[in-house]
Amino acid sequence: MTTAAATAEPAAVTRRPATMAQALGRALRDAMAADPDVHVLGEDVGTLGGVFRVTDGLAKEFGDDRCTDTPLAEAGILGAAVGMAMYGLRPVVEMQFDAFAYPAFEQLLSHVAKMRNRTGGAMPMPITIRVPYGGGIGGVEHHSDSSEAYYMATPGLHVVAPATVADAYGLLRASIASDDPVVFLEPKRLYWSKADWSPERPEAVEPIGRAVVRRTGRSATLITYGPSLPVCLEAAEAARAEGWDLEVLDLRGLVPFDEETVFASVRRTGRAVVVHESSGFGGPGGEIAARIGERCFHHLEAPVLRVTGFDIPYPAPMLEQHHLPGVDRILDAVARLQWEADWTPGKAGN
Amino acid sequence: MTTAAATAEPAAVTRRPATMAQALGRALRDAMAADPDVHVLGEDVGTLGGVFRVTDGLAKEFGDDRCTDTPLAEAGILGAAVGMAMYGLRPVVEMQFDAFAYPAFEQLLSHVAKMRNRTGGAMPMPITIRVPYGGGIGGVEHHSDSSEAYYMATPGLHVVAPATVADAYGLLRASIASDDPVVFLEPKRLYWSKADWSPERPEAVEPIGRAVVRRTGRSATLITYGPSLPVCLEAAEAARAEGWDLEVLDLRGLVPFDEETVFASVRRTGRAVVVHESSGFGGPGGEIAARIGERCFHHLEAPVLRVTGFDIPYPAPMLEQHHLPGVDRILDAVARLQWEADWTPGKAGN
Amino acid sequence: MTVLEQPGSYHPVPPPAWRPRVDPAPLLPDAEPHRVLGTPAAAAADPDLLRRLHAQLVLGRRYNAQATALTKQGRLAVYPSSTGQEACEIAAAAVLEERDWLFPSYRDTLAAVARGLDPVEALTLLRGDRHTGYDARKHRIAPLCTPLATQLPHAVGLAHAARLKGDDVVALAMVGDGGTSEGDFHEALNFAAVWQAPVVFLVQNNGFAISVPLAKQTAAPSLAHKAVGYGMPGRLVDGNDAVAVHEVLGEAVRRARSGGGPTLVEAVTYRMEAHTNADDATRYREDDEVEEWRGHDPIALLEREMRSAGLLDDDTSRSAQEAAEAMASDLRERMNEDPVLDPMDLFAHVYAERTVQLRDQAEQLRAELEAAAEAGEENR
Amino acid sequence: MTVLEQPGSYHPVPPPAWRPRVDPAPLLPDAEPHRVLGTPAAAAADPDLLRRLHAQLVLGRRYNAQATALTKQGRLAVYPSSTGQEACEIAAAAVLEERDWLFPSYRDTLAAVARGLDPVEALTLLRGDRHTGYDARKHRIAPLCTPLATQLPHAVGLAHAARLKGDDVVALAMVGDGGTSEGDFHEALNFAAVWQAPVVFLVQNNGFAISVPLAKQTAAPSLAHKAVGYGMPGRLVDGNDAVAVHEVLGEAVRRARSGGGPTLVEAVTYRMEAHTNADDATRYREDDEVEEWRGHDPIALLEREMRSAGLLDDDTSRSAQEAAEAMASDLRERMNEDPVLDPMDLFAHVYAERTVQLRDQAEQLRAELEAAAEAGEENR
Ligand SMILES: Cc1ncc(C[n+]2csc(CCOP(=O)(O)OP(=O)(O)O)c2C)c(N)n1
Ligand SMILES: Cc1ncc(C[n+]2csc(CCOP(=O)(O)OP(=O)(O)O)c2C)c(N)n1
Ligand SMILES: [Mg+2]
Ligand SMILES: [Mg+2]
Repeated sequence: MTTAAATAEPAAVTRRPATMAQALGRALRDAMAADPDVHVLGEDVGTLGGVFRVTDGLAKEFGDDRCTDTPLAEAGILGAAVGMAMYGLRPVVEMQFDAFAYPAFEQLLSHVAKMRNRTGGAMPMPITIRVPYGGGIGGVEHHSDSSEAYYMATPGLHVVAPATVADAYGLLRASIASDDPVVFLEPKRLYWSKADWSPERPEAVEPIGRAVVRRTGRSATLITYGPSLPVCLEAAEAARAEGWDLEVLDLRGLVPFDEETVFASVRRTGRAVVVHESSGFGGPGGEIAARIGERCFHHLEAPVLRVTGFDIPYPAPMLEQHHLPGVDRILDAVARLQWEADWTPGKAGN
Repeated sequence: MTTAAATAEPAAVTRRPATMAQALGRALRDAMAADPDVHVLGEDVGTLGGVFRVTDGLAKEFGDDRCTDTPLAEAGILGAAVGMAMYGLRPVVEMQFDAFAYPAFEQLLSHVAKMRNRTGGAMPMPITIRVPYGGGIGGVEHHSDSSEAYYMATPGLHVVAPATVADAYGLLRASIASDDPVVFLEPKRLYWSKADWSPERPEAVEPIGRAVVRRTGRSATLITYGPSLPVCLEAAEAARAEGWDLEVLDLRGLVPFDEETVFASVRRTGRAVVVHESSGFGGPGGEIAARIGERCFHHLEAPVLRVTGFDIPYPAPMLEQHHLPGVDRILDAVARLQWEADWTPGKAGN
Repeated sequence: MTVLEQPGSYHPVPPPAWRPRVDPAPLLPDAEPHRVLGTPAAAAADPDLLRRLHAQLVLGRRYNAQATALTKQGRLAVYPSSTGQEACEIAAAAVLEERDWLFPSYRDTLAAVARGLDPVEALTLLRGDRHTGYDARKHRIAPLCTPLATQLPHAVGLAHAARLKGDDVVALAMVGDGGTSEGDFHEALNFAAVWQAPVVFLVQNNGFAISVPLAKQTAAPSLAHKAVGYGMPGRLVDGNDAVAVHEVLGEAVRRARSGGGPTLVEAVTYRMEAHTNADDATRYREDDEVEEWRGHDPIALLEREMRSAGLLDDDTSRSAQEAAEAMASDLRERMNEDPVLDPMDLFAHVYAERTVQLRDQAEQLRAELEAAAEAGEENR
Repeated sequence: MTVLEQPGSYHPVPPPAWRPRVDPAPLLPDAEPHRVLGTPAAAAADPDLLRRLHAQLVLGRRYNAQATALTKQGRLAVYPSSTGQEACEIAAAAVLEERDWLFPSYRDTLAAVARGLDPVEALTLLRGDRHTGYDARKHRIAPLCTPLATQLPHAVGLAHAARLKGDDVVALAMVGDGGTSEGDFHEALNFAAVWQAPVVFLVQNNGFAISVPLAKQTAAPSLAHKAVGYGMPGRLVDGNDAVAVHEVLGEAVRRARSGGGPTLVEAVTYRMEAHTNADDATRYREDDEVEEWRGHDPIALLEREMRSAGLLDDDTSRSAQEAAEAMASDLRERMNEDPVLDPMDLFAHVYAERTVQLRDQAEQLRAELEAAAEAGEENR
């Protein structure tokens, strides 16, 4: 499935700072240029270029029929995309915000996720559903949900979440190229994050479902994805002062789940902390920690801990910093990884 | 929150076989009789008495305004229930089948679950959402989903699942009495399960969120709820032949999660297997296993294992027995709980 | 400065942005359902069409009876009969070209059969050995749809896609009266009208959604009156008059094909049987009503017309019956064979490529099956 | 036996089950939006009402300007202005009794303020210190609703509940033109009509859903034409004519109160500002259109009428302006105070009783806050 995004190498490539939003837009543009069956649809994606401007310029370049402002109805959008996919198109749907994907859940769970299976493989659903997700942007209620738990619990969906500018491009290209439906979670607060990156020679596209070690370390593994990656990297830097050499693993999504990379890292370090914004209870961290517990049992020097959003509805903007997993909370968790050789169960009872 | 369902004790109570469906119906009846604010609404709940006959007789006894056949629209039903709750009623909503609750997910996630929080406590949502769920009844597609992962990942909801006739009554009464929204998962294949039970003196109602040990044992703990309880009890019986004395724990739901009871059991037995019908990946078992791993780490003699449905869309009726966790699969898992004192990591790599 | 003194011209009426783009009058349905049979218009009907519709109605009735019988023999898990609604079912198939698409609901296996699908394939879902029992792409019949009204946006998207690709394809989507209450119905019709997609929506108003009668489902003058709210024509037709349904649907298909956009057709009919074999209709309706509708039976209506026009002699009638019997006995026979199933199929179509986790799970199941087979061998 | 020979009587037309329960004609909106200002009917309007509406319009305009200014000062996270739509906002509040309920969308803080809510409370959500900034039950104003159209079924349920309890309560629910495309709009209107619930649905058709113009939202003759599809009256009104909106809504409220069921009102208006302060309207619309609508300004329309009727002298005008200024400066001042927040509130209202897990998490946050406070002390 690996696609070389740019085959001919230009003489000189200047890598300039680009934002994640720009890289995503470029991925859409390149995918549309490469394949006339790729269609973008959603609310405000055309003339306006999307509320985050990710689809800026697409309607102008490819016309309203390729990048379409739909009526305001998410089930209708996704349902129409299902029909388009039945006819052989590769729709890319934008849900304006995480919580506004909920009206489309019946279409997602009962059709998009199941159609290939329902039809014995006759009707694959090469649909990419872009969902700007997560908090940290001061959004009022219903604008900051981390909804990945719903998606990952739904067999038939892929769940992808980029954390870097280069991955935003590469993973979105790979998702659009996938013959299966992908829920593509775009961390809102990283839209404006920048990296040196060249639209003329974007990195080669890796298949989805491959985790990557963003920072090697020996003491413990931080496992994360999407918006929490920069926080984990910052925590790993800060941890050096405490004498901890932390490995940071970017899952780049949740389905397919790259257990090989995860297990290899944890077996090496013997300790792991899973970090994500989504609520802890019933969130992705539970699955990850359980899987590590099951398959790396004898390598673990300490329980796998989780640093996550609290088990509460997403808070109002002025309180969100208390909810989001931050550097201090991650370091606190690392400190609780039973570093003393003579550690015995304390009052926590574990 | 404990409510004595029957205060005056009748002279002689005959306990006759009753089905779970009958006990649920009785709970609705008694709740409606006790509180005029309790209203039942849904598709076919009135004249027909529900497709599973749980609401049979309610419209006749309490009138169409108390037990209402609504138009066929789940978001509308739940949305209307939200408005009714705003006005002080206690709506009990029936979703006809698990997958047909999906159209109501936006109302559920963005309003029902969040309303108390959104309004600083001014607008609680005492809504009970009854969802006939799970497989094993030979239902065609979309009629056998185990959707509890979605509910448990949503802060603000309670998630309750009875496994016995007595609990069906008691937990439904408690759920209706709760000032918070409860997703009440009724295991379809246990609707016709029977127990000696007296509608004249139904057991006192326990608060929701209390797990119960259904069978004590010393070798390992089977942790389950809803439709898998009878399977686990059967497995525990069968395990005696292999020399295993299994404890069986009925969670009776997922939120609130009774970690005290779970941890106490696992710390005692040192081994645990979580069993449920829902898919494994991203399913409830991940949260449970992770939590045990985190808090019972030094008590565990073996990894916490999970026996669950496969990570696939629910299969067609003729194949469902291969998907559902059965006695053999549970015993296989128990056998893998590293019973040999000299156990060392094998090819599985854990 | 008061607002009045602001620069710029004064507009006593709202500027034209809001103005109707279409005249509502032609979008409204007639007060009475369109009928042909038993009216003077019937004389103009093509005799060949009548004969074809008749043969299909007779076959459809027999198909329904046979499928219901198969539930009693345990050969179908469940069957939602379209007895009494055959005129809608067969007309829906008859108006489509091979390149067109049909989007049936769970009740519309007969429409699929009338379109040429093998009845055994049409009934596979309801037998329970797999989900969709036919190649949906090959037959251009979307999977039988159970979640109500969710197939309607699919039909819109497919028709829209075909139009964008320059293909001359119409999609016809079927839904029940109950299904019109779902949000997906609304969203689909709105998308269709805004996109002027070549879709025809056929609502079979059979009076009930399981036990819930139409009066508890809607307060509208008719379901066809919903169309004007989307800016598409709404048509009301006697759903038991096969010729009328064929005419109204045919016209809607032609309009769609010629770029005229979608149409909503409400066919007034009646579900003669219970919702499915598992349902008990006596709990919620009177026999009187059923009997009344028996007098408006689609086959009776057509036969009366054909006899009076001299188009139906005993021979024709007999040969229609014989064809139906042949289909039924073939169906019975083939449905009595146990389907051959491979449990490993559970993992075959979840994704294009199996995930690591699914590979592990497939291995687990294979091991279990092998162990069970071995145990079986030993016990022999 | 052919079907024809079956026993029972023959019904050439479908039995009456399907028949319209209502005459569609009175449910259809007029072709032109109802207007009072600038027409002879204006002469009959109650002068007191005009003065009240005028004072509120002026106040509303000032409120919108002030709230927008607060976004520039970083005192509001975001503000969706109702400038240009004030007539709808204030009329919606004016037609309700205290016991009635208002269901506003995110754009309708002005309606809440016009109903008597403290503007600071109305703007709390948009400032960002908490979600709903007022006691929704006390004020009978449902929380400002962001997920589009989801408030509509709430209004139906509440109105229905009130009626079941024998209370004389009407619910008025507000939604935008874009919101009418959502499934929840459809389901809510259908429930309301079937239940004959005392609800009024007010659609402010302001021409846009963020960047999407009405023509891409619907192909209907008007949004009010959707009403007939539910069996309720649809009314079209000039949304910038405060007197006309007041009249149409007032009539709908009276109908609801007297058991006549729901009404759908489409008010034709225009969003003069961008969607919110964060939006750039120049990307999707021409200044010409905006200017045209400036000539149909709700305040200008009313002032012209009042002046020609001798109802608006400089004194009245000045005192309206002064009241508006007083409100604005009070609002500015109070919004400039930093709200006092307690992070521990995060756990206060998730459930009636905290779960064990939430107790643990609250303890964790408390410890963190204490540690941070201590660290702060030490650093001083
Ligand atoms: C979304 C959804 N909700 C509920 C159901 C359960 N259900 C199956 S058929 C049915 C009644 C449908 O009535 P109608 O649309 O009139 O079609 P008919 O059965 O009369 O053909 C219901 C409620 C469903 N299949 N999908
Ligand atoms: C379910 C849902 N989808 C998308 C959005 C994002 N969104 C916020 S406002 C808006 C446009 C609404 O337009 P309209 O209903 O006409 O109301 P207006 O803003 O014009 O008052 C959109 C798409 C939302 N809030 N809710
Ligand atoms: Mg029906
Ligand atoms: Mg608008």
